[in-house]
Amino acid sequence: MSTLLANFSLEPLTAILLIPAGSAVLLALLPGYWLAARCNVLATLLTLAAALLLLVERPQAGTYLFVDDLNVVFIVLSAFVGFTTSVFSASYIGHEVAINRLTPRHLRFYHAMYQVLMFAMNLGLTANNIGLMWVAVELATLTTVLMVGIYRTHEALEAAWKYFILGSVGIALALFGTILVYMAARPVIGEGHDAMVWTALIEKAESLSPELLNVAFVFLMLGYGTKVGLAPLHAWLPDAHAEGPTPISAVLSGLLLNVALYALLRFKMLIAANPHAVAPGPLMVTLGLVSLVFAGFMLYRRRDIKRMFAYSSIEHMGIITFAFGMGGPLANFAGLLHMTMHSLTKSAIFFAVGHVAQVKGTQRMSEIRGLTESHPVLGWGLVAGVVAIAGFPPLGIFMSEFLIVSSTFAREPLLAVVLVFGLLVASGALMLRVHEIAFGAATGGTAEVEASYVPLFSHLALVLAAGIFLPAPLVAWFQTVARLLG
Amino acid sequence: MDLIAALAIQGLQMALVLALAPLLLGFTRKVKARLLRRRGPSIFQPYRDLLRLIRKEVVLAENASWLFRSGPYMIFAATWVAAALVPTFATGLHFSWTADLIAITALIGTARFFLALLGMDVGTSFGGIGASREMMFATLAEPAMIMITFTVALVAGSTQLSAIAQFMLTSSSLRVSLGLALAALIIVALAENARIPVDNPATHLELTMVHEAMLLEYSGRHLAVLEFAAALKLLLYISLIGCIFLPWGLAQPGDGVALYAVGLVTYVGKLALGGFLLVLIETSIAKMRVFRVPDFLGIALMLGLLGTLLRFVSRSF
Amino acid sequence: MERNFLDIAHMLAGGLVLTSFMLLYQDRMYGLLNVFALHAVVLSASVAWQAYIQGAPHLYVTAAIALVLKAIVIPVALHRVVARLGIHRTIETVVGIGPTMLAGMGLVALSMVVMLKATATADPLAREDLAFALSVVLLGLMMMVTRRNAVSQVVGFMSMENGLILAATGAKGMPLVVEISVAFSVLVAFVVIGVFLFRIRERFDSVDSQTLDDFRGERR
Amino acid sequence: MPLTVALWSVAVLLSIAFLAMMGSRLRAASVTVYAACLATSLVNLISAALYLLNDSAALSARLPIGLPWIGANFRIDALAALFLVVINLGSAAASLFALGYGRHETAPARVLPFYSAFLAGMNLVILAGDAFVFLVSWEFMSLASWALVMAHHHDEDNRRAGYIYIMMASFGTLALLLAFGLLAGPTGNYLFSSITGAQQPEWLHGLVLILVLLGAGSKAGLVPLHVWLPLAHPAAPSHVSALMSGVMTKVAVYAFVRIVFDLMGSPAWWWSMIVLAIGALTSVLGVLSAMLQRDLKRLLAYSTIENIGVVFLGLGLALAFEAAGMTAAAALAFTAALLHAFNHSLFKSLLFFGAGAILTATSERDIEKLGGLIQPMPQTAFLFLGGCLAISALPPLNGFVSEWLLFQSVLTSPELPQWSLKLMVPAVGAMLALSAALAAACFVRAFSIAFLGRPRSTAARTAAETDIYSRTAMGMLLAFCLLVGILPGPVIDVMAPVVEQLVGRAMPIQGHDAWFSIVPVAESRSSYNGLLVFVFIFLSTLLAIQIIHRFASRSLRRGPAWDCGFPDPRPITQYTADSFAQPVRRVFSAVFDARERVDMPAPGDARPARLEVSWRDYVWETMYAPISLAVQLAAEKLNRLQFLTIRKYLSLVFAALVILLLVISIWT
Repeated sequence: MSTLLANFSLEPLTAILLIPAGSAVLLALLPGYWLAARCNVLATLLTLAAALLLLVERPQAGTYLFVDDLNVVFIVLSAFVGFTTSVFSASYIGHEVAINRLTPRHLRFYHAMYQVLMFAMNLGLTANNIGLMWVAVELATLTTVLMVGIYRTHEALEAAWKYFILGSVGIALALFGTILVYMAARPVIGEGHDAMVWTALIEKAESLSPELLNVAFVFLMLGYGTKVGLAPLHAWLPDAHAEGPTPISAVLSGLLLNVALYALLRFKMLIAANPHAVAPGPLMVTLGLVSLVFAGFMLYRRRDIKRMFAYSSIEHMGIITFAFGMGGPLANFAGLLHMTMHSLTKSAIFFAVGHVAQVKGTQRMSEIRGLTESHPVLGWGLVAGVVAIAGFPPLGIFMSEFLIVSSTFAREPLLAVVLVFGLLVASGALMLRVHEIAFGAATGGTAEVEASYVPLFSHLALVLAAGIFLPAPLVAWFQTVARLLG
Repeated sequence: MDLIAALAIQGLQMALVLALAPLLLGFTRKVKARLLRRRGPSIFQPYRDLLRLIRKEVVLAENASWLFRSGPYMIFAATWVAAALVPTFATGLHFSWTADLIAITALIGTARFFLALLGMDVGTSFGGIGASREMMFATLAEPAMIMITFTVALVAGSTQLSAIAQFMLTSSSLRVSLGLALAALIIVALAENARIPVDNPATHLELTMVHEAMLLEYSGRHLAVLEFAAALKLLLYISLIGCIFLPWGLAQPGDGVALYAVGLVTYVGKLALGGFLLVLIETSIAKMRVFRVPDFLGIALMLGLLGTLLRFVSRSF
Repeated sequence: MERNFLDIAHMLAGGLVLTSFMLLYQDRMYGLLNVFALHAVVLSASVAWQAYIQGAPHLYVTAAIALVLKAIVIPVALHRVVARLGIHRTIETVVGIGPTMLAGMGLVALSMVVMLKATATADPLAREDLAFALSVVLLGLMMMVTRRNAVSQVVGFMSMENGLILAATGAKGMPLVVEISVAFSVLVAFVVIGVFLFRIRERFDSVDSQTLDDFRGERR
Repeated sequence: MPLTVALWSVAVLLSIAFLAMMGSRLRAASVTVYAACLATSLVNLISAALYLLNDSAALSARLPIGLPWIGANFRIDALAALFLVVINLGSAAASLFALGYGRHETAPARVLPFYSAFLAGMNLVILAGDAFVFLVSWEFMSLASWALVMAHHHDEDNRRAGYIYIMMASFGTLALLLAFGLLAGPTGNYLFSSITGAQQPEWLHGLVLILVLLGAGSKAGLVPLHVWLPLAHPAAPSHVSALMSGVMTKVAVYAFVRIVFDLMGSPAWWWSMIVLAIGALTSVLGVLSAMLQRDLKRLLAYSTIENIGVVFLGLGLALAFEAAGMTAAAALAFTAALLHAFNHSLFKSLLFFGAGAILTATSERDIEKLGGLIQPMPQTAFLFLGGCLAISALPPLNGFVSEWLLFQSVLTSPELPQWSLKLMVPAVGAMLALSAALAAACFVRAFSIAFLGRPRSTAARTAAETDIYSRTAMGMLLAFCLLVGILPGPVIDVMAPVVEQLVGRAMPIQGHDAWFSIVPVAESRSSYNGLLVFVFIFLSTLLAIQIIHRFASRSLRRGPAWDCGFPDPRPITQYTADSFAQPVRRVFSAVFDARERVDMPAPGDARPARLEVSWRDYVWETMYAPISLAVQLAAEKLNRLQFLTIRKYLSLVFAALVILLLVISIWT
């Protein structure tokens, strides 16, 4: 495979960018739904293949693109989740077209935007130039804004508009932060491109002016923090998830939040490498705990199933930010592991929720009862997903929560108690809702789900496997990055 | 050679206990009649009653189960074993090591457990009254009995009755905790044997009887066995008080036949004294309302607990 | 010669902050759009002057883009939108003009303190530029927060982006990619806003974001 | 060897679970699953017992799964082997019982896979060698039992019970997680072997004790954390409730013993104050609540709480003696606690099997609607009666032996140096005696209302004896109860290595006494011979029967019940469960604020008279209701943040930015 690509002079790194971009253009022209969906799946499959190749032979760090221990895992993860979501979206959109909530004209726009989103995320992950990373995240935001508004209902428009305004403000702050980083780097590295190249920045990090880095990190934290969905800046996330098509919610929750947090981690590495700069820990810890406890309580009053799981994403992003805020090799390793597990589990849950919404014809939880009765496989899949996200062993998320809580309690007992309180409140709400949805006498439609459950159960299988056994190379990568993160 | 002698003495004790139980009952009824200025039946009347009952026909209720018919023997056996374990005329008998005071209390508990079940078996409301009240008394009497055991065991350093009796024989000092234990034991004895302040043994007045209510459905040989068990229980409590608090005259293991005879005589004397005192108490107090009895038994529990606390606090009490 | 170059750059950046204050002061829709056009003109002037000082020709391109798009095309389009939607009467602010101006003062003071302390080592021109840019950004953000009308919010957003362009040009030698991206975002913003405003107009017959809020998720 | 056998049996159980998930539709699925579980449990039981009997040296194994850098560690030592025996004996009995009981299961697909997963989880907890494996298997056990509690999910109370159970379980796990976090320290050495070695400050161990009491205590059912137990245990199918009550609570006891006695080494004296207080409170409150219940399985669940209180009493005494350096007394108390835990797993499973048998025969759990079951189901009645005798701690069965040992250990405590303990131990002894007496009253009530008297409903009238498997399972357990009751000496000697390992000294060897009597401290102090007591009772019963049958008349006549001349065959005239409990309820009314309201209609008014009995569960009202109210209130208040306008959300972002800038400018 790599020789094939090589003689096409297509390095895997450039391949994961060109394939989505090219297929976006192609899909914009393809009229029919059936062909477009298959093409979309094929494109994401090729991207996944290219990403897997990156695991084998890692290219040199260029000025614009580079691959290191941190982003290789997230590239493969987003390629894999992108592929499984495209398989899910093929059947989901097929059903949406059947009940003509979406006209064929939309589909061309939808598939093109899907691939543009993939391109933007891959670009964001591999960008070595912090300006290029900003543009990629901005592009990803704009595509998801358009996708959220695709249904043209009142709520969808309101959600998209809110997402656009808050997203743009966030991105503007992030840009200001990037400019400040450039200003800090200019006297040390000199003007022009190489003051924006991350690999150069990380080497010279000690000599950058600490005060400017502190202010920059505040703007970056608030800017990219809005894209991560942390508590005071989260307002766009629940409505964007609830009103957009479910595949987009899966990708949004599973990948886009990770890409934004990945960008934040890049800057945290810079700050961590500079001893004089003020430690970013307390800021991230406070934001993380506030999001965790806030989202935990917001879960109780939710009526829409997708909005509930959106708040669960805010909660988990809070836990991850808290872990990185605590710092130390153990907590950072747990944070990275939690990011991976959360994106796999949350996208699996959204697959299940997508099927449930289509079969039961509604997203209101009060109208869904007895799912394990009417659709046993789907019902138990959703229960397994929720049990995983609530942090029950033997699934993967428990391992990261185990490491975070136990390492925190030994250092900061009070923080750990608040963390445990948040976890308990959140899992209380999630289990309460699952009890209502999955058990009791079955109500609503009992039509069989014609889509395949492969994406849903492949994710859950991966999470279960990770809960029991972590492959050695993955552990090695995470440990090196954990030390780097400081 | 001495093994056979020891077994013979143990057998003598078991037979003695059987023989004296109805006699004790007859004696108490005789003394009670005398105190009430009546002649009263002869002291051997209980023997005649038992023989009469044995020869009478048994009338069973339709829905009486196998438990109803086998229960009485179980109760009689448990009470008889418990009574035989309490030293009467001699300490250190061959089988005295099989069970201590706690085990004897528990054996009485087993007997009471079965008695309550028999009361409920036929499903009559009077059986229910008797069983529920008996169990309510038990919930307070048994802890009181355990507290008394603790006090006595802490004083004597052992829960074996023979060891306690030998300790009481040797050290003659009067102790406050022992006094409390004696008072508590008397209260528990009255409650357990359904004597006057708690329950009237003589009456068949439906609403007041507790012990009798459980035996209501019984007739013939089963009733005889149960009456015998009740008599044995009375004898057990009196010989228990005698053995712990009036240990004089108990023969030591390995003494001559004369000392055993002296032990026997003093034991019979103790029974007579106990019977007389019991009748004195009965004729001087009126029967309590049912829900005054928990407070009465509560006093016993508090006395026992106080005694134990005093022993825990320091050696001298 | 060097001295008055810096003074002119300071004057222009200060002028931009002043125009932001004028934006806060407006309570008529048309007035708002005209002041926004002025805001864009001052921005392009300062960018052009920066280009002249730093001798970086690409900055002239940015100045031109800012001038054409932000000073002419967008105000005219928004003007027509406002006319068609018939919302040119008053803009009701949330807090009232007086307090917003005071808050604006506070924000400028805050950005001065933060920026000057942070950039103690950098050269004086960049320090001033960043301080003014931050205050324009904060004023733009405050405008979005204190206005109820969707169009005025968009204008606030655009003025914030002008602050960003000022900051970007102030950072000497920043690669062109940033300028294009800022322009790119302005372009898309215009397209999206236009599309949305028309669609919103279709759906709700008004642009007041008050009615928009009735359709927040799970409201019914 | 036993460790590999145990691990392989866990693997087999998990594969059974997986296969059961696939093939639960098959007709013979339930029989094959239960038979396979029975076989695996027996194999595990025998290997653990053999290990315990001979050398019982600690063995450990490491698998490359689990936490990446320390792998998954498994360990078996004397303590683990003893609890493996308890668990596998209980699961073997439950599987045997389920062979018959399982046929009536309405939704086998929801019970079979989780049943063997539950067994695997329990075994794994015992074998765990490091904190991560321990907590994963602990929570996996809770998850499997939660799924079993939700098996009959159509019933609203079962769902509510399932929810409360899973929440208490995750609370317990998080408490244990914090405890292990403290023990492992910031570097995160989660291995049990390295934790025992580590030197840690005194206050840290105190805090860990509190956390372990919260964690293991909530699973065992100690009083403030017991509310889920009477809801969840009855909701599960009977053989699972037997496992949950009889065996899972013992896993919780194992967790407490492993962490407090093994990992934390020398205790401080004030630890025993807390454990004794909680144990005493649990035992009395548990049995008093059991006295008020009408649902048979809830009654048994509350009585589990009482017995767990007694076990923790023993453990508290052991802690007190160990802190005071009195190792002989500590060994006695610790052996009493372990023996009571073992006994409880036997007779509680037996009683739950009885309840299951009644449930299949009458599909009724409320004893008010039963009555007279001794006629149609004589053998079940006999076995249930045996269970009731054992749990009421009456000789010659096993309940009395552990109770007797506990009383002996209370008697050895005047030498304790601390004044507060001197005053506390007698009170604890009194409460222990009170709870034993109340247990007897409670089970007289349960047995007599359910089995004796006349049937109160058609279901009770048309009941039929249960199948052979159930009765053999119950018979086996009753035989074990009798065996332990008669020959306690050998059982205590088997436990000696466990006590030696954890308390430093074992009880004196009981084996060499000729007549198998047990002598806890010294010959002179006290001894008890179960065998002779049983033989004496048996002989004297035979003697009495022989004498009576030789001399007495043999004639027997059936007639209507005498009932003092008011023969009324209607079952309504019988005593009911509430009326039987009325005297005890009135005596202890303060505990539950029990009130009786009689509504007597005026003469001539045709309205029926009504007697309403009401009591309050103070623990629920003072602890759990406020917490859930507070959470709902907070959720309500915060919910408004979902419905703000875009402008308000922007002001949130703006405020955050301004505040952070202020902080940065002030701080640096």
